Amino acid sequence: MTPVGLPHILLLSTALFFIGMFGFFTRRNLITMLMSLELMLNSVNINFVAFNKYLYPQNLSGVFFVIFIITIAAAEAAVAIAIIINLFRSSDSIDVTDAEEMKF
Amino acid sequence: MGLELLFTLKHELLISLSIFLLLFIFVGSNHTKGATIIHIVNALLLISVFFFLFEPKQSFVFNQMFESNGLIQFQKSILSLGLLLISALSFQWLKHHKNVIEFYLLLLSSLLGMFFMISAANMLFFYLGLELATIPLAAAANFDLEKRKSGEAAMKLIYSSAFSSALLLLGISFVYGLTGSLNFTEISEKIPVNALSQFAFILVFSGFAFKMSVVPFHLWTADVYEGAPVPVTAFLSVVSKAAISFVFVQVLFKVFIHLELSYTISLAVVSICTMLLGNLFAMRQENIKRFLAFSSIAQVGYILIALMGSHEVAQSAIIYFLLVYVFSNLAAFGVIGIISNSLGKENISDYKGFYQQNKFLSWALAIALFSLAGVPPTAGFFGKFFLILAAASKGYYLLIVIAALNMIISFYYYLRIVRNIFMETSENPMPQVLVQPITKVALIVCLIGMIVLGLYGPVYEYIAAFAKPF
Amino acid sequence: MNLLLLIIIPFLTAVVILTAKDFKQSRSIALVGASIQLVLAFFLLNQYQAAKALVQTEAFVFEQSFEWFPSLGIQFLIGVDGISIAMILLTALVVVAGILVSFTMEELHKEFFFLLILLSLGAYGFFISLDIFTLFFFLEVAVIPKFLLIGIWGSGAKQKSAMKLALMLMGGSALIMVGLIGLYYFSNETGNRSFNMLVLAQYPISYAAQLVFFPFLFAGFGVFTALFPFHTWVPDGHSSAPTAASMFLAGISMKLGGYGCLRVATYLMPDAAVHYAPIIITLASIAIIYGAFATLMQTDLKYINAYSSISHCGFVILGIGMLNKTAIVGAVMQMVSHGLMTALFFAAIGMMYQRTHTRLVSQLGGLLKVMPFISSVFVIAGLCSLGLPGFSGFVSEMTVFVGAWQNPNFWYRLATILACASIVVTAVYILRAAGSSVMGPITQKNFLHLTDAQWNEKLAAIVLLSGIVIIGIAPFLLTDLLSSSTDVLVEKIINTF
Amino acid sequence: MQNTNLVLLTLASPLLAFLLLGIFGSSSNWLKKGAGIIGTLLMAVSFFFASQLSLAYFLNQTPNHTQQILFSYTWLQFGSGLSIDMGALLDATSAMMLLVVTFISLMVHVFSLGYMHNDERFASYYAYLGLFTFSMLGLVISANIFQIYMFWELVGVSSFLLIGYYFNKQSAVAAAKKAFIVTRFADLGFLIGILTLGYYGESFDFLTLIGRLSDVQSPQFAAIGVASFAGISALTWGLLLVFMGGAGKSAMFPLHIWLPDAMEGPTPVSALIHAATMVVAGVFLVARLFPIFAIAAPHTLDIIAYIGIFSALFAALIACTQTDIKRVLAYSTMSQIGFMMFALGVSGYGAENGAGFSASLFHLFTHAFFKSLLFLGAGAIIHYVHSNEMEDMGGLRKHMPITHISFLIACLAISGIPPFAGFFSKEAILHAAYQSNPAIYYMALFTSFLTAFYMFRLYFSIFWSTQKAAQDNAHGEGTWSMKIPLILLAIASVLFGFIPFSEYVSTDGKPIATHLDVLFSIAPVTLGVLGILLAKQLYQKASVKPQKIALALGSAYGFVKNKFYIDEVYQYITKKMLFAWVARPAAWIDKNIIDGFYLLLAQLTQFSSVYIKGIQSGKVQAYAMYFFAGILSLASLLFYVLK
Repeated sequence: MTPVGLPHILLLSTALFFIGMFGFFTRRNLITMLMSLELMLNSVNINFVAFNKYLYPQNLSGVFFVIFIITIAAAEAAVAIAIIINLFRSSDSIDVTDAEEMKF
Repeated sequence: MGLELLFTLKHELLISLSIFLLLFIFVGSNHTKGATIIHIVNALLLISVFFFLFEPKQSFVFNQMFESNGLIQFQKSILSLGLLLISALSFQWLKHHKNVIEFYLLLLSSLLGMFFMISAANMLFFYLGLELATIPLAAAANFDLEKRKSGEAAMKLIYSSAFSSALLLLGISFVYGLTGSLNFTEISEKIPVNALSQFAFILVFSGFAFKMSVVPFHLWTADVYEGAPVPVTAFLSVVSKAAISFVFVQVLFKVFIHLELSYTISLAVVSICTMLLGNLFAMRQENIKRFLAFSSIAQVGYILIALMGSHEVAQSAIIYFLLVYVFSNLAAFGVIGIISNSLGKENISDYKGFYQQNKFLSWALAIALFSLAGVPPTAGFFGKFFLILAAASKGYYLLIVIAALNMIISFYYYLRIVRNIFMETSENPMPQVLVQPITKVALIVCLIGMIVLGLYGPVYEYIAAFAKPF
Repeated sequence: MNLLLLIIIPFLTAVVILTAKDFKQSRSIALVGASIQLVLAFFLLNQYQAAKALVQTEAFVFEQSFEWFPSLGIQFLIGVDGISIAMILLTALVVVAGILVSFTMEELHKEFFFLLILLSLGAYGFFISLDIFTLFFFLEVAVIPKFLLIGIWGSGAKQKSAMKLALMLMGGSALIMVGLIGLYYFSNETGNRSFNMLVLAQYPISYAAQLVFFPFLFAGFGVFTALFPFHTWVPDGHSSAPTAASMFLAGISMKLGGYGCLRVATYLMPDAAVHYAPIIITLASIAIIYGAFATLMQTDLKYINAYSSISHCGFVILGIGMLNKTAIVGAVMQMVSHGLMTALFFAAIGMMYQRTHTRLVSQLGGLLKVMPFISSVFVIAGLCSLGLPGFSGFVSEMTVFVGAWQNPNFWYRLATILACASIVVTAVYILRAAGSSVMGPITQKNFLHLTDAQWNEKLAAIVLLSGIVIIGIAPFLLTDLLSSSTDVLVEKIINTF
Repeated sequence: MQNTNLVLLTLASPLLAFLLLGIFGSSSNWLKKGAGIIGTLLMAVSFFFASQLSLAYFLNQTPNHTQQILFSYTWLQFGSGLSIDMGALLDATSAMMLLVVTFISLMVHVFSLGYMHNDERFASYYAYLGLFTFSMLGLVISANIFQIYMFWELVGVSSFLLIGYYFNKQSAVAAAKKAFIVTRFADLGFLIGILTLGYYGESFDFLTLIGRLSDVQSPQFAAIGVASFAGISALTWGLLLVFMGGAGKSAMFPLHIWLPDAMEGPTPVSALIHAATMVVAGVFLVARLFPIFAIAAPHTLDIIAYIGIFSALFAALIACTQTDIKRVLAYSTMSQIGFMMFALGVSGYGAENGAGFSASLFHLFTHAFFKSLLFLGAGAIIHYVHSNEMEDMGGLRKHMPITHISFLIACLAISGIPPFAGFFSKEAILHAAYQSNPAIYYMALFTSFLTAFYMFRLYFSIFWSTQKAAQDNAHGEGTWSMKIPLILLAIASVLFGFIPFSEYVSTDGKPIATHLDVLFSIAPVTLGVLGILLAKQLYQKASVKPQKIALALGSAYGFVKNKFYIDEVYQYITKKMLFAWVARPAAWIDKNIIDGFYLLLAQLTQFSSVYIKGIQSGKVQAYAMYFFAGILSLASLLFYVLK
């Protein structure tokens, strides 16, 4: 049994990224879309950590980056949810297809 | 050391100070009048505008993560000026708004984020700055809480920007994987030229492209511009775009210098798309904010072709163009904001016969549009000419021809509005609109800026003096 | 003489107009400003001749240079030679006349005169520029006033015409811009980059580069001077414009293009000019003969003059395309002559329209009886247009013909013959227009109560007319002025051959 | 006084009249009233100086009449060594022309005092007359071929103004336009001819040009002979094109169609311009360049001769059928100019060979007097009966005795009856023709028979025949100002034939002795008398005979009466062909194709703008997809381009 190496992890993160992206493209619920986005960000986190661990173990910049990403993702989610709430107030819906008023 | 740190971080410190001031003194105190707050913030911003004159020298702080030099300080001043003008131009709207403090808190935070972003010498710092600049804007876009369009705009902005952040981060992670470093200088030294690095570059590029509204990453722009309140739209369109363009120049010329061929090809493709689509969409718009959104997309196309030219000319041309763009676009948004706020009219057809009652506003809007179109004697002419001159410096004449053709299309739609203002007559034209004195001053500053920046050569020379080989 | 005055005075005039209180004030300010400028133009002529007499040199005189964007090698460089002085005089005359015929403006008078003066400022700046960036700057300065003048104060389908004009002229500018940038980067590749015309002339760009960029510049300026097939803005633009704007457009603005074709395109890229000469000449001949025939079918007086302008400006292009001294002198003379003549024509048409409220040939008739002065002016303008000796049209056209005939190539000769033939067609349409509008029986009863020209209109006509007649009777005055300056141009071309 | 000053004064006085009356005539009441007097006085001054100059030239010189350049001033310098020089060339031809033009013009000025005095635009009329006289004088003294072209055009425009003098009359305007445009078309040829000759001769100056191109040794002659187009040498082209200009002004077939219509102008104008002076400019032009024609390209002279005789015959035939008296006179003018033209055509160069040349100019000289007399007489008649049609006249000899006598003299003169002036000049022409080309001679003989016939047809119809009712005119025959010119011209028509013309005017300036060959004269004189008798038979009394003959001739008569349908052919060419097939399509193409192209561009842009609007669908997920698609396509582009 081969040890888990960088390619495996990258494969995982790629899969995760595209699952997130697929979710973002197809879900209609704004909250679910937000969750899909988190998935994408997390896959990036995995990337950073993996690169740090396997390729550049001498410093921790990748890991630090991940911490910041997590923080900012939280902030982003907070603002996004506030916006969703406001949208829900005005249209009684959190379906993304109900927010297509402006186009062309 | 301490004093030097103070000078290096003077813009950031001042803005932070303003934010704290607002947070701790005014939040919750109901008896402070909106106008007072506005004047205080304006005064602080005015100081920030002139900061670039003091001690503009090269220095690094925060363990080489934060860079400052004369050019960067000048750029920061430009951004401060942008916000100052927006604040002055939307005085009427802000004065009666109950959430004026929150408005400033959001925009000042965003501005602070931009300052960090510009000064970043490290991917982490850049990312932080970028997010700090973006997230408050999503909240600000939703500032008209009761308007549904405003909510939709904010939603589109935050989702699109989160999506683009994810891709940008993926790109950064690849860059990190390839080089093991987040520092700009180190990345540029270590980055290999292979398929993966090019892919990583495209991802990072897309992140910038998103913020700059480059086709095909631009689709959020028009919707957000239309839905957001005019001052926010103005901020998005001018300050935010200028900030990211400043960084883009640095990143392309500094970090990805070894990928010059890749970025040139990418730029060639997207710049053509950007000019063409921006123009084609702008032609057809009825909502004037949406119209300006597309027109600003088309303007970005010209910046992109300049980026393909030789570095010194390109850098100074772009900064100069953005400076001019601040004045021109803000004058346009200023007039539109005044009308939107006092009459609630945002359609191009509403401007028929505008000149009958509002002479000053008409001329301000017309000159702003001329400047955007690049007609002399306005500075827009010089800005655009220099961009194209820069693009030609490496011999991309075909692109110049395409740009020139696009300028004709853009001319059509700018003149369309001028035609409505001056030539059409309307049964019931817009009544005379009261313009606040401070707003008038701001408009006059914009007009002077639009005229003088071009005719008075030393402004460009000042910028050009910063341009140096990367 | 300080050439900056030529820009400063219109600028000050424009600024002062903005402070005017009523229509009378604004028109007087404009008139005074324009008159000062006219005096200045004659003073310049005088000074120029004195300077020439003092130093026998062919270079530009009264040069002044200011750094503008030194890091890009852009200067504000001005100076004049005989050709530019001729154009400046033309501009000054047309501006004065244009203001004189605009004495009955009801609304937005300040804006009107402001834009008129701004337009003239663009033209003056253009003619004195020796730096092609400066030149391009002034060229474009003049575009927006045209757009607004037509769109706001025009008649008929004014908005459409204004749009069309502005877009086509901007298209021309866009082409010019590409050409300028090409010149900038390909000239003097090792030394400092510059837009300075004298430097560019000294270090001409390579033949291959000339072949690429010459068409851009020539076609770009060609749009301004109604080069076939870029002429379609002319009929609509001219006919929709208010009288003064028509005069400016046809009298000055179209000349910017001709001057640019000569001074920028041909002077800086002589090799390409030689290479493309057959195409230029073909287009010019088409414009001349086709413009003339298209005029035959027009029924509106302004359209007649507009189409005839296409035909007449074809002579300018033809003269330039022939690339010899006589033809080029002829081209410049034709510019001056056409400028004066067409302005006079538009002035007369404007005066008639103001009184009769129609410009259709079929509705006019017998005006010579009720307004002899205006009608005579109309007929004289027509006679000048068809090249009657004694008027400027004759000398300029003949100079072009004699120059054009110098080339014994069959196709060149054929082009010349076609151009000559156009003067017959010109006679046909001019006489048709004059025959049925000012001559013939009076068609409408109310024409009988119309009044003849006011003093200001008379003065306007006399100003233009004196220019036409002086050139027509003493063409040597003009050729002496142009001759040495043209030599400089032609020398470069001859070196090419 | 110096000759230069004399010439300048001769030209200056009519110009002064033009400027004075043209600019101030409409505003000053005083000038309006006195216009006729001022114009006439200035004309008299001009005549005085011109006659001094001419007489001095003819009488005080040695028998060899040299060509003198009185002055020359470079007026317009072209770059290539060519220039237009304004100058005065005095030789026998121009001296003679100066005299003729000023004298006839003076007569017309005087006549018009009475004829036009009720006209409201009296001042303009005299202004135009002044302009015309100035231009015509400038034309005849021109020392440069471009100078002559300029005055040529000026003459054309003053003719236009005078024909269209009654500008409220549609037909007058149409006639003026026609005259101008037809001659303008001819001038196109003239201009190209000038350019050709000037280019190869390397000068526009008459003397230089003639000297070079008629010298077989000169390099210029070699150059122009070598250059050719369509197998014809440039010299021939140049000369023929110059002749085309002359043919237009002189109403030679087929460019004659404007002349009959030009009779719409006031009758004294017709007398001046369309009889005596302007229409002979073509003859003058050929005479001016005669050495080149005769020495360098004699074959061109044949063409001129045939065109001349054909026009003469053609016009004479038409003249027999016309009923408008001015039109009859117009066709007779055309016919007589045809005589002059073919006389030049049959002439050679030098000494006796040049007899035709002298004869031609002699006829020009005499014709000027009797033809203007005819026209002025016609003017007096029209003044009296208020009509141009022969049917409205008849039996006028008692009412207008002076007119009658002078008209008769003129008719006799034109018919070539001795001892009137026309006899001598026509005799000389026929003699020259006989010696060089008998075919032309016989045709000319027949034409002179026709001339006598149609002139006396006119004469008898007007003055004899039956008296029409409406002729008891109160104002009588006319004022003295109208009668004096008639008398003077009649005297001239009688006496001037006796001038030994060829001793003064000849091809090379050397006098040719005049001689009268009585035997030779029998044929033409007999034919002339026969023509008169035939006319007397048919027209002295009102009868149906003419109609009968006309009926007998059937469609041939109609064909001639309708002027061989030449006008209709022109109408067809211009209206149907040029307008319908060139001008209309040009305007159409301009509006629809060229302008349409730009419109199409604009619409395509608009269309594509609408077409792509679906990209902006409003769906945030679709935006993200486009985003990602953008990344993928950029990436694949890079992979593809950079391997």
